[in-house]
Amino acid sequence: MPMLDKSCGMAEAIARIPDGASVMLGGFGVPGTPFCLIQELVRHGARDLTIIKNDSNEAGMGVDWLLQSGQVAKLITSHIGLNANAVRMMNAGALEVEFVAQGILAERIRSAGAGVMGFVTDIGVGTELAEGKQVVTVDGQTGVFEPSLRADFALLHAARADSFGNLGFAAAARNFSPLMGMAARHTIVEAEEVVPLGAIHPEDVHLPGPFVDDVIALPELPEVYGVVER
Amino acid sequence: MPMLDKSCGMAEAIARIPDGASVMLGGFGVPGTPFCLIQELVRHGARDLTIIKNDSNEAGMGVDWLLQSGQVAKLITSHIGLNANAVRMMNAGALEVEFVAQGILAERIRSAGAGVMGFVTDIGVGTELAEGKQVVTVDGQTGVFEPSLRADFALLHAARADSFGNLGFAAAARNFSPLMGMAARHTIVEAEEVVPLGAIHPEDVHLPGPFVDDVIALPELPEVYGVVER
Amino acid sequence: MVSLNAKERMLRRAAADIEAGMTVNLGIGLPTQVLRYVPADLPVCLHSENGIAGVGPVGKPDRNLIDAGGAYVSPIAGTSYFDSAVSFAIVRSGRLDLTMLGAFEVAGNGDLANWMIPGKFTPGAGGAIELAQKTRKVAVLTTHTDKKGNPKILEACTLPLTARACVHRIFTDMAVCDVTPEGLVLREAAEGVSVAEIREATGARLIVPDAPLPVF
Amino acid sequence: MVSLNAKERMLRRAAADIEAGMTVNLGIGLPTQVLRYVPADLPVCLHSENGIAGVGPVGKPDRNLIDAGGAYVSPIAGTSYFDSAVSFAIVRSGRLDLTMLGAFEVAGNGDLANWMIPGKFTPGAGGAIELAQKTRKVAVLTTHTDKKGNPKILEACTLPLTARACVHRIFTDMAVCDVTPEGLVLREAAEGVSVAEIREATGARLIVPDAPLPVF
Repeated sequence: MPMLDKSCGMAEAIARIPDGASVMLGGFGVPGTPFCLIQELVRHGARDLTIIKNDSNEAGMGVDWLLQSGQVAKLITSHIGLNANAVRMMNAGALEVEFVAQGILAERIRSAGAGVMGFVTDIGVGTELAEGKQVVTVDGQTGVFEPSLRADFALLHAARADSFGNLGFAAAARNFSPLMGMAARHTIVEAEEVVPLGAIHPEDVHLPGPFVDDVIALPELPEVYGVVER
Repeated sequence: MPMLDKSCGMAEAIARIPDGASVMLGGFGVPGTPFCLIQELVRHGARDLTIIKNDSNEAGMGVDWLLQSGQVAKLITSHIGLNANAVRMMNAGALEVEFVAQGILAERIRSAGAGVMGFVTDIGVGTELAEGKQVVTVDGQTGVFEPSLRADFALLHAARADSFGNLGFAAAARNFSPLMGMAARHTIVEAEEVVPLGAIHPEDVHLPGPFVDDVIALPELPEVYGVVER
Repeated sequence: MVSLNAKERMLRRAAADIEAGMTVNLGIGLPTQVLRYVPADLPVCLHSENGIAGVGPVGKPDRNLIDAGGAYVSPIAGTSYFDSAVSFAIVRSGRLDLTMLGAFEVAGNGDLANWMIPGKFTPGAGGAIELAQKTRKVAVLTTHTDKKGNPKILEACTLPLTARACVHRIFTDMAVCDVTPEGLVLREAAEGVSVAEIREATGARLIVPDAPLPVF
Repeated sequence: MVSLNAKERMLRRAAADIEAGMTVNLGIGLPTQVLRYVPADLPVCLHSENGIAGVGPVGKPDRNLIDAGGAYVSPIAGTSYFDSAVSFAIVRSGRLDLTMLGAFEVAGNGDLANWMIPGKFTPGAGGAIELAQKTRKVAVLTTHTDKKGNPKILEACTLPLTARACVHRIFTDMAVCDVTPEGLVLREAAEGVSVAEIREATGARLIVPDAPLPVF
């Protein structure tokens, strides 16, 4: 029984994203950020997007390209401190930012991927972070309900992929990527290397193929993926 | 900076388990069942245990040894259909069995490992499976609260471990093991092979060392781990 | 008693619903046997609850590689293994296109009972509940009647439900029926079986189209 | 202005609290610098929020291997990588023995404010909230006063809290203080700093034991 071939062209894959879509972007800092897919999304031009990403990269790279092109209506993130442009836009009212504690963001995304409605946690209880959240009391303990965070699309960067969409991530580039791949209705992956089916050992797959829809081989890595010189 | 050496003798590790403890056992059928640790637990003799395991193995092996020795007060599981002894004990009132749908069992265990209070799902809503569960309504949708399932101990079987407790599981022997290793207050691992630190590639670790407390090298695999002839 | 011929016809007909590119979970028993009638070159990803996507054929036993039913299966090119939480994430998040399950009883409205007979058979539901409730298309594969000749397709289930209104299609040795908003619709009849015989063997109200029925 | 000498003393004193076998998360800034004073042969597992256990020293840059602060780190023998959900599972399930964090303000009851200055600095909290709320032992590492000489240890925080009553110990250039059920207790004084000077620089009620204070 063979496996479906999910190889796809980059423009074709990104063209699926309509105005108003919610889009998850993998990455924590540079590692795992799908720069080429983001660049194509800028070219494609879909507007009014809700972007979900751990951080807003640094000014002039990654998600900042989408901010500068005015395609982002709302950003759901854990922090934007390294991107002065994002801070400026937020303060000017040009960008709605929803801040979520980092681990809660990860867990809300995973929770969507797990197909449950959300989870209950005591994180933030007793501080203003819990304000406005639905309170759930369990055996006398107070928690808040954190709803699952779904998205229409996830754009991921993988170190290696096979044509069925089994993925492997390098080192700390894994971060939010497998969670987002599970949580999105449609998952698009750019891979540094597309290897033959079976070349990734079944025990070493970081995100199984059933969660992945489109696999795009990157011809070469632009400089933005490299080490940041400070 | 070196890593802590968690190597331990089997008797010493299992002796930590007191009467009345809750104990998670990895495994789905034979693969992943920590037969040697279970055997040692029978020798150790702790009683009044709450055992949490996907299934009750088959009669005459694994968790059934604990049932037959009368050490189990309660079994939390998804099904016991392959173990006539477990069914008989349950029907005779000699064993309390709490049935949990398989994926809900897995998710309740993972939820404990994730350090949250529980999750909300629509699984079982509208059937008697939801009876007695706390109802949570989210945006007009009805769900039930599924509490995290913690345990005092997890006993796991790994294909390979390093002395810090980084684990790798073989094929379908992974199943509940990494989840239980995260959910237990104390995690004891029997490994077919204890490899040098660094021999498991950091990207291929299935359960990271911080979740593991004791690592025991199995001298050789008894026959019970082998292929079941039917 | 179902003739070997009728059973094979049912399995072959069910297999025809497995389409290229699907991710599929096949329950223990009859559903697993459907595989024999799926073309060898059809790209399909078989899922098993214990943590496998891309289940290969039953093969040389590997002690670490069973499917959820306990059969020794093999990997294929593109197989992946994962933990049980990820396995049911695939199920609950709607990644399974199709599941085929057995049934004790199935109702005309799609209610399914396949895990418990109070006082007789209470082994626990395993993964059936989530498969039934969350798979995009749930097909039941069953003999049309039980061993005593009583209908297994009922107006309402009498046994505890696995999930409500979850079944989309029923394959039996006599017929193919669909659960629709209008009710249970007879779609196809097995070769040599009349509509009257199907009605007789069915415990639920059955809508029979005016047009001639395809035969399988 | 804190003298280099006082800062080094503070870092060295904080490092002495890192014990063999601990899993530790060190915040960006001062806390990370504590590492320089940890004995090279002490078995410690450094955790980083972005998915690393066993963070090795800053080394030859690998584009895929940064810590949560963006520094290019290296693997060591026994390092593991995982996704962000597992990373915070380590945090929330109580596997971190110790975290050292910076502070804008810390209160005598252990309340911590270290992520937001309304109207001035609102970049989002990152992982600080969960680290502060769930680590078994939370230590704050901070200068005793701000650049204008105002106390950072207060009776009550004025800024939005990261977490309530989460801090166990405070290391500063002047003192080591513990949050106890009885209140904030002065444990140690930096060399050459008097109790009167510490009281003067502290905005919270401070319990000073009768016995002579150890000096660090």
